[in-house]
Amino acid sequence: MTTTAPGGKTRAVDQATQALHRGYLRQMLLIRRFEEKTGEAYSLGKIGGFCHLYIGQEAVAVGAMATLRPDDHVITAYREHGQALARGLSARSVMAELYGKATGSSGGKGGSMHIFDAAKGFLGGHGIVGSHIPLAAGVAFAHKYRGGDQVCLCFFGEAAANIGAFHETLNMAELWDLPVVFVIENNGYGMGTAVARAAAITNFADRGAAYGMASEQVDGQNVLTVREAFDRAVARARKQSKPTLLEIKTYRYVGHSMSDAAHGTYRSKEEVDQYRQKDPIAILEDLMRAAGYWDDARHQALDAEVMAEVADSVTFAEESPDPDPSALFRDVYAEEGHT
Amino acid sequence: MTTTAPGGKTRAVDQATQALHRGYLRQMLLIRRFEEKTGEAYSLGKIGGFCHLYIGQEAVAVGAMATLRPDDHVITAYREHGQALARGLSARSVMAELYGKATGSSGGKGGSMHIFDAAKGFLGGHGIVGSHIPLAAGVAFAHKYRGGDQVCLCFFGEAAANIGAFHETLNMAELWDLPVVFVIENNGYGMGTAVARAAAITNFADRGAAYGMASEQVDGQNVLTVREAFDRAVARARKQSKPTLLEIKTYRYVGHSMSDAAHGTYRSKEEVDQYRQKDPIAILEDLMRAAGYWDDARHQALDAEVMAEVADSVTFAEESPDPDPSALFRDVYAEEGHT
Amino acid sequence: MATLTYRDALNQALREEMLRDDRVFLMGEEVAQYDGAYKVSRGLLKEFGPRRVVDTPIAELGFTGIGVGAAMVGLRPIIEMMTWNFALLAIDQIVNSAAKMRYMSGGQIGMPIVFRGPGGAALQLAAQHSQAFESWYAHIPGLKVVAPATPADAKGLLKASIRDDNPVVFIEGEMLYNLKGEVPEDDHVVPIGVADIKRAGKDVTIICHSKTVGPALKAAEALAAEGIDAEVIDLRSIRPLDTETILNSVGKTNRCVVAEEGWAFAGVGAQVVDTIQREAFDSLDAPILRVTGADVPMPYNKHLERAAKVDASKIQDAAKKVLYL
Amino acid sequence: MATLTYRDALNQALREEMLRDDRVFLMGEEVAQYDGAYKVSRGLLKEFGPRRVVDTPIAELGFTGIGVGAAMVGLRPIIEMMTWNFALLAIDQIVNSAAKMRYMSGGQIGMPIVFRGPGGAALQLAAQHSQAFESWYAHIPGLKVVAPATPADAKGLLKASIRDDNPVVFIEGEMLYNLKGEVPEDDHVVPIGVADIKRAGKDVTIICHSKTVGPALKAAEALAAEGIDAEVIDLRSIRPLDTETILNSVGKTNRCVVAEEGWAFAGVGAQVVDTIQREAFDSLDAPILRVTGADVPMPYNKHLERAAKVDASKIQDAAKKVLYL
Ligand SMILES: Cc1ncc(C[n+]2csc(CCOP(=O)(O)OP(=O)(O)O)c2C)c(N)n1
Ligand SMILES: Cc1ncc(C[n+]2csc(CCOP(=O)(O)OP(=O)(O)O)c2C)c(N)n1
Ligand SMILES: [Mg+2]
Ligand SMILES: [Mg+2]
Repeated sequence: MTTTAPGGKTRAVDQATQALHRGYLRQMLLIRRFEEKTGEAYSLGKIGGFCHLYIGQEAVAVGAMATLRPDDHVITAYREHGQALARGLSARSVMAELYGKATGSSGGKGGSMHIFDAAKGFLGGHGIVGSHIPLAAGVAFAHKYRGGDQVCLCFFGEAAANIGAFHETLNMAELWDLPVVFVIENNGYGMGTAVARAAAITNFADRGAAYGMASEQVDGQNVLTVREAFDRAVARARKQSKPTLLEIKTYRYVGHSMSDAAHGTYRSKEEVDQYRQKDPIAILEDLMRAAGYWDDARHQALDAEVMAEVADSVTFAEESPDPDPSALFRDVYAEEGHT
Repeated sequence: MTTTAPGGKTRAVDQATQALHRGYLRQMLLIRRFEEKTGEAYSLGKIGGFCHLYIGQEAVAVGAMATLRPDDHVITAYREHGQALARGLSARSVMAELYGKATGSSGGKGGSMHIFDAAKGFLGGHGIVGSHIPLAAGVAFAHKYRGGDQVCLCFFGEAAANIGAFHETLNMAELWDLPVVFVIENNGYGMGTAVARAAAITNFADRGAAYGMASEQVDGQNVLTVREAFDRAVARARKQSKPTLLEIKTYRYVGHSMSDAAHGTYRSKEEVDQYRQKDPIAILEDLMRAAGYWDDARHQALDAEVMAEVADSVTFAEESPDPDPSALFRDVYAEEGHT
Repeated sequence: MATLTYRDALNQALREEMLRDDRVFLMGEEVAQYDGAYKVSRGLLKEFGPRRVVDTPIAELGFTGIGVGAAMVGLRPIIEMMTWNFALLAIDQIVNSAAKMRYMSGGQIGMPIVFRGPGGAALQLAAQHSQAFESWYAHIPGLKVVAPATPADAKGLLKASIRDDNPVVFIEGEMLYNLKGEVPEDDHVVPIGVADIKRAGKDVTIICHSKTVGPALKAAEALAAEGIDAEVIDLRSIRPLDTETILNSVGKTNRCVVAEEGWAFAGVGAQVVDTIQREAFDSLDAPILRVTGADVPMPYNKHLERAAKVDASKIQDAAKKVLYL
Repeated sequence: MATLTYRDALNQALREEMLRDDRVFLMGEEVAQYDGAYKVSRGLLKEFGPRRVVDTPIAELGFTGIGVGAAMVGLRPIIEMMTWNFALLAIDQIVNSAAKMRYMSGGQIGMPIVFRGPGGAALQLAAQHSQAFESWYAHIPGLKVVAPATPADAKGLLKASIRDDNPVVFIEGEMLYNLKGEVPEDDHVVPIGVADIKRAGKDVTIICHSKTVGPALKAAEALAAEGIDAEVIDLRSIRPLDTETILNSVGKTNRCVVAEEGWAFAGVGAQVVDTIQREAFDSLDAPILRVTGADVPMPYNKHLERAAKVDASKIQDAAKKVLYL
């Protein structure tokens, strides 16, 4: 079997690579189905608050996380269900969190915007735009302080790259050689504002020059391209303790949040449809199909498997208990007795 | 008479130009003598609080202000005595403010860091590093909003270019084509921190690229070079309503503030001495001398004139009354009755 | 009188003041093309164009400062905070620039600016999106702080705020945007600094503002059913505080409860209590009690959230306690 | 016991805790090569090197967030604010990140961090550099707030703060840095949340903290000369507040004055008053009075500034008023 790699060369695809691709596909499909179900549950009032879906951007999280070790760290904004799943949080723990249940990843206290899993190195889920960018540099600072070679990935939207915290942090990250990868998921919009209405330059990778930071613009719809770019950036962090700025060009097929229509006010149906042609799941499946190790039957089997996993997460969330009322006053401060 | 212009060409110097140069020299000398006297008065306890002198950077303010119209605006940080004088505030009103007197430019309420003169379009004097950068864009926004062709100049130090407000403001200024000139006075240090220890790149003009903004690096010790750069930037603002980022390379001969030694902790005496060789006053005088329209006698006469003006400002400040005790509660809110 | 939502009342105020004075403009995230994240500015871009209704990047510190700068030279900006939680990023401009500009310039530089947007909690928005900062801003001399509870007050106070020559922090209630009420048709301006007795009574004074006014009135009804006649005072303005109305009421009822959505420690209620005990010490027949948000970051889970919030029954209980019932 | 300045006591605390625990590091503007803007970190760079004493660019929001991030994964950062006035730029990280991290992560992420630096006014620094924000931070659940008045408390409380697993806002007094006092030699740790009776007395309670402790003690002396025996309570910690010590004192004296450097509206004193009137209503023989900074941005002129500040005579006057003298 052969396939066309992002570079354009034709090469044989070995079993391990096939398995890898199937793995990426499974993760992307899981995210897609999970988010679709989340949208439904939100409409039924099972999930509350603000809820931002990741549909269309799956390849970014999946390609990125594929490069990480278990002891690395990931930190992100409020559009993070997909990133949490890609990082290995179970659908159960994420769905239960969206339901606000005690079994959720943050015990029901965080909700959609604040998914945390310390054991998996998933450090949230932050709701103030840009606020976690310095946190990421702090995590990387700690890695370097301790002499480890872990890496911190930090995801945020292109609109967040206009806020002050971005600037202050990138300067310090480069100045101090911190092992962090700053990932701009440029999906074209910050809420209802198209990128060109918010930023004086629209190639965000160019902003790296203001800090002398290595940077790259990457097609975010092809998970293999994403993976390769992250391989380079993560290696730069891990081996040279140097930061990278990655701008990943992607698109969200849904509204900004559950209260925003997919199109109509700030973008046209045509535009969304056009980007639907670059669906990251279809792109990978086409590639696998062309190389002969994917077909409809396998797709259906995988989809069924993934749907079952999502359905199970919903059952789990439905059946899980709410946090005990006493939880209200717990976790405000550390328990007494310090180190 | 001939002189060598910054461009290197030799040309005749007409009477008007001679007068202009003498005017620049007078302003620079006034600032120098004023600041020396301020330092003395501070040591005598006549002036309190934080006090940051401008000695060494005179050519920047003088070259910059020379390009402005009376209806333009200037806004700056806490190292602003020299800029206030160059903008045409009287030595009396600035010195009286430093003394905290009722006759001071801010009625004695602002002090060294908060010199304001609304009539002269001098909008302070701000003490939080970087905080006035957005204010400048706001002033320019108002100019554009009203359809006028005024310009706003905004001065700040190179260390302030690492703060978030700089980034947010430059992006919006370019995005909205605001008639503002951002002036980085790069004197090599933010307090005791050398530029390379605080910024990942040290050519600050390069940061303009992150916003697609016109930018230029300028020798700040030659007032004529400064003036030319500002001519270009101010014209760009006035005629095209476009912002410019100017990085002016300069040096402060004195400590960061009155409580900081000129050298010893973070820079050497040798370094300061070396920069003393590029004294902006000497550079202009040498040029005038070489062209034959300046000599020791004229220098002495001018210096005496300027010293007298400074001495007069001290007498004025000494003899002026403190603000009335009732002033404590005045100006917190506008007087009743609104527009 | 027309019946309007709180949202539309605010929208009318914006529109009328923009018609009245060309120096007034609106700036913030999503205020123009999107008609506002909460649709408060609906239609304004269409009517006034992009010169006066300005979408910004996500740069709270920067665009707030741009507003302050524009006010320094005589425009009258209205800066929308998508929510007040995000204003923490801009608070340096509000406190260090806007509140102090007139004073530190010796009275030369005016600061006619309004900072407005929704404050406090909505539903299940969790810790970072559910905070009430009234007491913080009211702590600062140079600022005025306003927090209307009804459509009529929303309109009248916003108009007064826009006309005020001082920086005004105008805190709306996201949960109030759909609240309907009668709003006078004419040029309805409600003066800043005047509280409103939303229900007259003689047995106990309940002081509240913004989102706690509804629960307070509900509590008063429940109390009435028990034969207790509560007076409900809506502060409307937090700074300046209408001490006179408060003291008159407590002078009559001798008992008082202060409710607010925010946290207890050094909240608005603490200042109200301080004022009353100082100025009306001898008329108090019981300690003043406060009903506040629970002293925790807001949890996401809806049951926990409900438990954390002020409601009518908590106010009712407190009122009975100060009556020793 | 050694006699040390407040500055050197802080310096000792930093040094001892850095020796004790490699996870502790100091970060901020000018803390390393310059030895600190106020020399609190003198010698630390030399002893501990640039890994643990880190100079930053002027980027309060960024480096505060870097500290918070480092604390999320188990380091124990000490973030120096050159002054607390500049922390307004970083307050989003303190309030929205540090204070809420443990809660919104369901208890998974710890936050052992200290934010420290001088607060309040020094001399003639004018409006933007002369602000006391204790009440703001104390408003926020998730934070602890500490403000020592003496060298011994400065050392002991800083050590406790560094060892605390919660975010602590540690507010020093710039005007106190040169104050000398005895400091215990050994591992001197003062628990957070415990007030200190700096002078015992029976006629009136004066509650104060940080820079108002000196004037309060001076006022007590002057009152003693008039035959009035004042008890002076130094809160030391603002949050948690030592209610017990306060109530015990007022239970005994029945009269109380609360002094603080900051502004009155919703200040720390407002909360103290609220607590006392609620918990000790029947023991109060007079309204509680407060002595606070004037309700204005700080003026530069030294006479105006003096008039704006709390001093011993203002406290003395208030004490006599609550004694109806
Ligand atoms: C400081 C701040 N300002 C505003 C908001 C409201 N808000 C939430 S998401 C968002 C748009 C962010 O866009 P982008 O960074 O491109 O990320 P995307 O949503 O596209 O993933 C805005 C304005 C916020 N949460 N925080
Ligand atoms: C936000 C803020 N952080 C810190 C300070 C303290 N500070 C005052 S001036 C200064 C150095 C600024 O250097 P630069 O911008 O280069 O200007 P220069 O003093 O060299 O003119 C610092 C750190 C401040 N005033 N504001
Ligand atoms: Mg986006
Ligand atoms: Mg400098």
